[in-house]
Amino acid sequence: GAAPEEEAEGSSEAAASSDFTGCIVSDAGGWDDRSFNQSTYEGLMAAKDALGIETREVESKDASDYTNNVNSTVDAGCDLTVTVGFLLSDATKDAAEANPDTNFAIVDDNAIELDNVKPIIYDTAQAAFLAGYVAAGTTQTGTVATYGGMNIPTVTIFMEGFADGIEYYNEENGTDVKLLGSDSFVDSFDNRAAGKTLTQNFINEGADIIMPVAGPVGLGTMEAVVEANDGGKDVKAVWVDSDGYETAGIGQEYILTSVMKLMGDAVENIVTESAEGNFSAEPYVGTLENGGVDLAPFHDQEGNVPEEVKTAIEDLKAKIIDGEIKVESKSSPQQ
Amino acid sequence: MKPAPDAAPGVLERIVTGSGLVSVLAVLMALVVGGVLIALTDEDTTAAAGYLFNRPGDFFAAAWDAAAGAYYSLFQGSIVNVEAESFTRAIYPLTQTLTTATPLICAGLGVALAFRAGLFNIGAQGQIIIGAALAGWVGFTWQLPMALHLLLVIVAGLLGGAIWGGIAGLLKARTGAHEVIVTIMLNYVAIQLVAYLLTTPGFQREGSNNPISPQLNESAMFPKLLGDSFRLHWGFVLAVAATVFVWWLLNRSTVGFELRAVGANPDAARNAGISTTKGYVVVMLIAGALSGLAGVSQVSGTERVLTADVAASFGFDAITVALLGRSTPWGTFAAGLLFGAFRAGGVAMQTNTGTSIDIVLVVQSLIVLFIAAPPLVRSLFRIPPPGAFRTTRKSAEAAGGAA
Amino acid sequence: MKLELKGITKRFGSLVANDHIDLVVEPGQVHSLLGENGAGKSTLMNVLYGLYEPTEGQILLDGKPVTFNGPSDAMAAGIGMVHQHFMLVPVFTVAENVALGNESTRLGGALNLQTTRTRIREISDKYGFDVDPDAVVEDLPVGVQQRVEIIKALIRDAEVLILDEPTAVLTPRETDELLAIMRQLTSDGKGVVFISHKLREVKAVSDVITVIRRGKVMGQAEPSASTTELAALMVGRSVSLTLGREAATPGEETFRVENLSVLSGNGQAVVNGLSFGIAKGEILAVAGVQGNGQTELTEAIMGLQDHVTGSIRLDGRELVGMKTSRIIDSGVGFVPEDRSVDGLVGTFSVAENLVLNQYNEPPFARGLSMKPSVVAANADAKITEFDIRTQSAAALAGTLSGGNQQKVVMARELSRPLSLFIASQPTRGVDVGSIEFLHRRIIAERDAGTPVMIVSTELDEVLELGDRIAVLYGGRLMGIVPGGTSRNVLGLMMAGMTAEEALAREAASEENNTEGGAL
Amino acid sequence: MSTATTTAPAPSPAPETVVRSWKTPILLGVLAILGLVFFAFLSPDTEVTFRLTDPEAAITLPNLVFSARAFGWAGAIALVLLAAWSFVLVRSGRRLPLWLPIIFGVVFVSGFLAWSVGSTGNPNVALYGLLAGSVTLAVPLVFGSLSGVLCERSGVVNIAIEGQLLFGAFAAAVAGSLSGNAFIGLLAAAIAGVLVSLVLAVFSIKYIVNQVIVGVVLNVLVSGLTGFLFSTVLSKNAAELNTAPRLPNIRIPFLADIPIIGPILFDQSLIGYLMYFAVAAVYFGLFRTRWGLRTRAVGEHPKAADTLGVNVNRTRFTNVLLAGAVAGIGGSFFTLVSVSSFGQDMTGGQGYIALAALILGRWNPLGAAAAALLFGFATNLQYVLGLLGTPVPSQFLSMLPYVVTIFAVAGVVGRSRGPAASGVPYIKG
Ligand SMILES: Nc1ncnc2c1ncn2[C@@H]1O[C@H](COP(=O)(O)OP(=O)(O)OP(=O)(O)O)[C@@H](O)[C@H]1O
Ligand SMILES: Nc1ncnc2c1ncn2[C@@H]1O[C@H](COP(=O)(O)OP(=O)(O)OP(=O)(O)O)[C@@H](O)[C@H]1O
Ligand SMILES: [Mg+2]
Ligand SMILES: [Mg+2]
Repeated sequence: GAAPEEEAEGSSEAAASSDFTGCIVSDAGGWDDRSFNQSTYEGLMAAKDALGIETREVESKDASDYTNNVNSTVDAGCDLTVTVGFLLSDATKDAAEANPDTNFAIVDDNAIELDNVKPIIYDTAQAAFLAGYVAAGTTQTGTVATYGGMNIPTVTIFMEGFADGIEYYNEENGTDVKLLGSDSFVDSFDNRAAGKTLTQNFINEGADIIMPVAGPVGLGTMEAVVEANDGGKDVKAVWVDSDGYETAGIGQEYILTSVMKLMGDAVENIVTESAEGNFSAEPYVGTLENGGVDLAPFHDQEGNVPEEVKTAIEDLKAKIIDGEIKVESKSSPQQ
Repeated sequence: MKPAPDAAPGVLERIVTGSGLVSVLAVLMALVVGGVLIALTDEDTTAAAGYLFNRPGDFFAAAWDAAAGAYYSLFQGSIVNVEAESFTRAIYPLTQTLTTATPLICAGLGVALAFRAGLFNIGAQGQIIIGAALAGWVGFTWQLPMALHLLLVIVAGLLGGAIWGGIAGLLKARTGAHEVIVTIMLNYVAIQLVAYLLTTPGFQREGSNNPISPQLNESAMFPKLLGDSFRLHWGFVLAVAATVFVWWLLNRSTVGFELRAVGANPDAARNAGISTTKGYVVVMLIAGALSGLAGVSQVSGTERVLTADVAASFGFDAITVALLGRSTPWGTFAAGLLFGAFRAGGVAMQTNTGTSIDIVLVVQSLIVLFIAAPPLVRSLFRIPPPGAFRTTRKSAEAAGGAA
Repeated sequence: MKLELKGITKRFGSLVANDHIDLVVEPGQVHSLLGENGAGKSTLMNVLYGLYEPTEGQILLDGKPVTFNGPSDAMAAGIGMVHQHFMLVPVFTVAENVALGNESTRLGGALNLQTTRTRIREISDKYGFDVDPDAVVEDLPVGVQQRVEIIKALIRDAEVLILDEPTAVLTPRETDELLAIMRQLTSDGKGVVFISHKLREVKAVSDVITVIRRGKVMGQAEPSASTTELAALMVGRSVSLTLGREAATPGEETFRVENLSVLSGNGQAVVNGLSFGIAKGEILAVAGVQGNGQTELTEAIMGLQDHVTGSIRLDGRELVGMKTSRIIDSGVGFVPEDRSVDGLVGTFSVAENLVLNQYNEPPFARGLSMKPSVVAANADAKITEFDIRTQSAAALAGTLSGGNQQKVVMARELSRPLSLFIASQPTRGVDVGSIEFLHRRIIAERDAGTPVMIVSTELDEVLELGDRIAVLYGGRLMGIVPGGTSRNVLGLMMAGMTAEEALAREAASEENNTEGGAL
Repeated sequence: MSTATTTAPAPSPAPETVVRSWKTPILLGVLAILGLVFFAFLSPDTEVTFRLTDPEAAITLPNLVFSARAFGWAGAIALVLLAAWSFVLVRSGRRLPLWLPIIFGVVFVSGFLAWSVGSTGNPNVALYGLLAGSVTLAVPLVFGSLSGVLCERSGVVNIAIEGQLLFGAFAAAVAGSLSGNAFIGLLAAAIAGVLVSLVLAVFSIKYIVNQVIVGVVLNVLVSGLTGFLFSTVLSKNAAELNTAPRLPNIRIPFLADIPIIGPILFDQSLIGYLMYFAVAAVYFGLFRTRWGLRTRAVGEHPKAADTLGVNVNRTRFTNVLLAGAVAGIGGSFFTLVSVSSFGQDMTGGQGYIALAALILGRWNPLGAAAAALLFGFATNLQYVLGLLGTPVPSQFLSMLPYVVTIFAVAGVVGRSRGPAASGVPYIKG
């Protein structure tokens, strides 16, 4: 390639580039978790591109890093540090107390009540409820399944919402759609082979729609789904966190829908507000109403979802938003 | 007539052939390899590599910047932050190193001790977890006066670790079950056990169902060693005490004599009336307790809460620490400090230069490999082997004697 | 094939193990090498067999110089070796051991053990070996294991066979059989190099004797030379092969074994119904070929065996069921037969080894704390008293020569008040000078009124020390005979005859005045 | 020579006592009591259904349907009888026949299966899927433990299995993605495994560094290196570098339709078939060939092998390298068969489990493979029970494979010894 001009610097950076530094600290899952670390990260990057701010990204290897990492962003002069996950709650709280002039936002935790900490939480069960309804209305075998990476609230909230949606469908339509695996966990967010085998077990037990709530382990499910379809079966998956049709990278044609937790947008907004000097410690709760959680489009599966289900979903969504239907999960964020 | 003891090796000889030099070179080599990796994966460097033949200087400058920048941050994050405004901030990194080193030293001692008794304890991870769980539980449920509470927390941690280690020792002694397997399996069991406990109300924070315990009561916490601006706590002093204790145990106590004998030659130990089975149990109890102490330092010193991830990877790093320290107490202590520095500095390196902290693992393992193979380092740097001078001198003497 | 060594020198660092050695082995001859421990015999043979590269010198076969880069070269050239320590894989069958390194294979590398089995049977029949190719080696008696070693050499068409101390582990009878085999081999035109410390055997079988001392050839000796002459040539001074000593004055019998049986892990009785006693001030020498239950007997007394029945009483106390540490505390001194494995911790210092079983007692420890200065002082004293040749008390025991290691163990066990002293192979691997010293210490212990039990496979030592001699065979007591009983009788007992039968036969043969075949 | 008319000693009376090992009877007794309590007294009063074939399969078998209670009682009584029989045998000093523990094990596992499935909310399970999944989960373990067998049989302890698997997985993903060819990925995985082995061999054989140390450190090194490259290079160029093509399943017509074993044996990926081949080849190689004889000799008594002209260190070197290739191929299973991209530390400690399988299998390729399968079975059983909805908390289900291993190692394997010279460096002279 050709050598760049020597004086390349300074020209391309937006003049608008404020001296604002936005930082992010992951939990042990890391950036590539295809889950909340990743989408938070992408939100910050979007803000960076839009505003031309400085960013620093700190990935935690394990729990012992949290305090150090959060402190290191303070040392590095970050104006806003977004920390990801309830495990960083104590570290964030300590750092926020010690540095009242620095702002923080924490994803998936609302335990901190400080003027410089903004909790970002999601009522994921609302969207998962809709997904459960769609799955129940679409299944051919009358059996659907879900499993989690670990038995923690941010995971189980998907599974519980999903279960409630199925139950609601059964009540409404007098059907008996079965849910398998409401208590299944692979105890890992890495072991994709486990996700694949578990999914095959589900398929063997007759499930034809499976929702993995396990970050990258879900890719194992996609492998199993693709294989099953190649083998002549008709099996679909429900993706979580982001629209799997865009992000999963494999078997997207079999993704019925996705339970989206749109952290990227929220984070981008919060960073923008903060960079503009409008930081507030008011908790952000993602709901169907504010679009923080949502059901993804059906994409290739459009034709497989019965029309009456599609209309019912719109109706349900409206009812949830105006509070007519309450989706309550024991894992829902307590406010 | 007793043969005269060998004259002490000369100073020059010690410097040129000494193992100190080899160790320094080993660390340097590991850093160089790590630096090359950092440079090669650096974006500026790869960009400059695109026009390597047009302006090779750019490439090397970029490579140097990447590696040097990363290591500079590593240094700043682990020893002293020369750019800091205040003295407190400047020495903060050093205290971070000591804080991080604390569990590494304690658990490393546990691994080293077992190693000296001929047992390969891969179970420090599980022992830390169980120790931390028990200590944490005592710490956040009980209400007691300060000193007593902390004491009980420590005892609980020691006990938890000792139980977990002791199971492996007992199975080894009673059934001959291979301790490597048992300790690995017990690690997994410990993780699951604590994961389960953290779903029960007794271990969860009030009003939350996240798998995270309440913070430990103030009375159960290690006091800060240098005031509140540093995280360094009295757990580090305990780690030093543990090192002294293990040194005494191994080199000055009858128990240590037994353990070493069992480790070095179980047959001779049995013939001398030393029970190998008892030895296995005792050593695993103590080793487990030391790892449990690492758990205590985490839960009631550094982290203040119990989570499923409380042991981080300290239990596995402890193996490398013990190996690098050649299973001697002070060697383990020093290795723990070194690894603590890497861990603490790695954070700053990542924040400031965006270098993935995994590089620290690479450098650490290369150090252990190179230090373990002095002939390799010697041959690379053409250092004469130890005793090279001595042998010639001796044969000269022999020749003289024969004449 | 005529084998010649010319000017062979082998150095280990500054140590000259072989110093310009010349040697000729003619076909059809048994050529014996004599020399004290560490003289360099095994080293020379290892050079000859391609295991060591000589520092200087030449090997000639039928006048042509050869160089061996490894044992395979030596084997290909027709040299076979039976090592001092058997080189057999214990978990392999005879056929697998024999085939190793010389395998015949079918297509694709698959082993063809059938041809090996056939050849083993052929050789076995020719020399009357009686070896089952499919037996697992670790289950075989040592005598048979040795035949496997010889088969290994013969199957590779060895023309010169090196036997390094092959008789050390054999019964007199097995020794006779081996000597017969050697004669058969030489009559087939093969050359044999024979190394042994047992002068009688050497005299009986050799055609030529070469004596080596400190790595140098001291000269040749006639097989007709007397044993004292040979010993003097070996050691370089005249050696008194017998120790003048006072007769024992036995006192009260304080140690009594009654109906003792020990079972091995797979349920075989390795010690079977033994009963005997030892009085204060008396040495009972236990003779027998290795593997006849001596090890298990001593270990049973020390509480080191698991399946023990019967009774062992010392000063009225029952030892069976007691822990080893308690047995040691009750004053039993024990020198195990394999010092480097059972008696010493090689990576411990000499000082630590000298307190290996007293480390937790005063004056070496108070409570849990050891007293290094006392341990060191004790070491200095013992090093002087027992003339232990070591660089310092802090030197690692593993770096000491075998004889000095043995002295460390003896020093440890003999320097505390004892109510019973048991020593297995007390002078194995120890040179003549030190043997004399150690024997004197053992007798001094007896004279101090301690019951002493010596286990030895060396008849010389048994005869030297035993006030009474017990012979074990197959885990049973063949009888207890008085000290000084003739070698023939002992040899017969070691081959499984009871004392009465052996004595009767001895008497009969003396009466008939026929010549005893046994050496 | 002596006239050698040795009067043989009088035939010895049978020794009064016999060594009795009570370990097995006690273990069986404890298990039988557990069986009685759980399978019988606490048996669920349900009908369990085991489906033997996929309803859409070419050949279908009827489902196995029986009462969990009746089966539990029958099984428990059989267990008690077998345990009692073993007590009787040991008391009378006879050897336990090999079939006894085997039958006991089979009865116990079926009893456990019936009981545990019966206790779930939905006692109806696809047995064929349970077994096939077990095999799938076991594939990398089998390769890993074979790698261990090859190393240890030649006298080198291989703790680095984890690193070999991980590097194999990494290399397969990268090479496969770059070339777009899964076979190149497979080859790269083998080479990557060999590279890890090379370091192990050079350091432990040439520089005589403690083998355990090298192994442990290599695992850290590979984890760090792949993690570093993953986060700096792979994750930024996932499309080019971390999207490996997959090795498809190769279905052998007709044979694959055999109920239960068909899908396991004849509907596998290339790596699955390679696994069966590798187990057979290593077994045959070790016990029936010249190479195997020499390898075992070197692992048992290197000096003896040396005196017979076998080059000890070269034998070890080649074996360690070969082992690396085997484990590397096993690692490629993660990225070429299981899923098609590499993830940080994705082998998740399976190398250590493989080490356990190796010891559990007593250093025998068949035993190691069987132990790996047992582990795969325990893991998949845990998944199946979880999805059927058992009352046991999921964390305790997750412990199942590990607890089973501890029991197996303590109760069954015990003091079994590995190759005598394993872990001991050979220094010539
Ligand atoms: N590999 C070695 N390295 C250093 N020294 C050695 C080595 N092998 C033997 N020696 C030394 O060489 C000398 C000769 O030993 P060698 O084994 O040949 O004696 P030997 O005559 O066979 O004695 P023995 O009668 O005890 O068998 C001894 O001093 C021994 O310690
Ligand atoms: N493999 C070896 N490497 C280095 N030194 C050795 C080795 N083997 C023996 N030595 C040394 O060689 C010397 C002689 O050893 P060896 O055991 O052959 O002596 P020895 O003549 O039998 O002595 P002793 O009379 O005490 O039995 C000792 O100093 C010993 O430490
Ligand atoms: Mg010697
Ligand atoms: Mg010799």
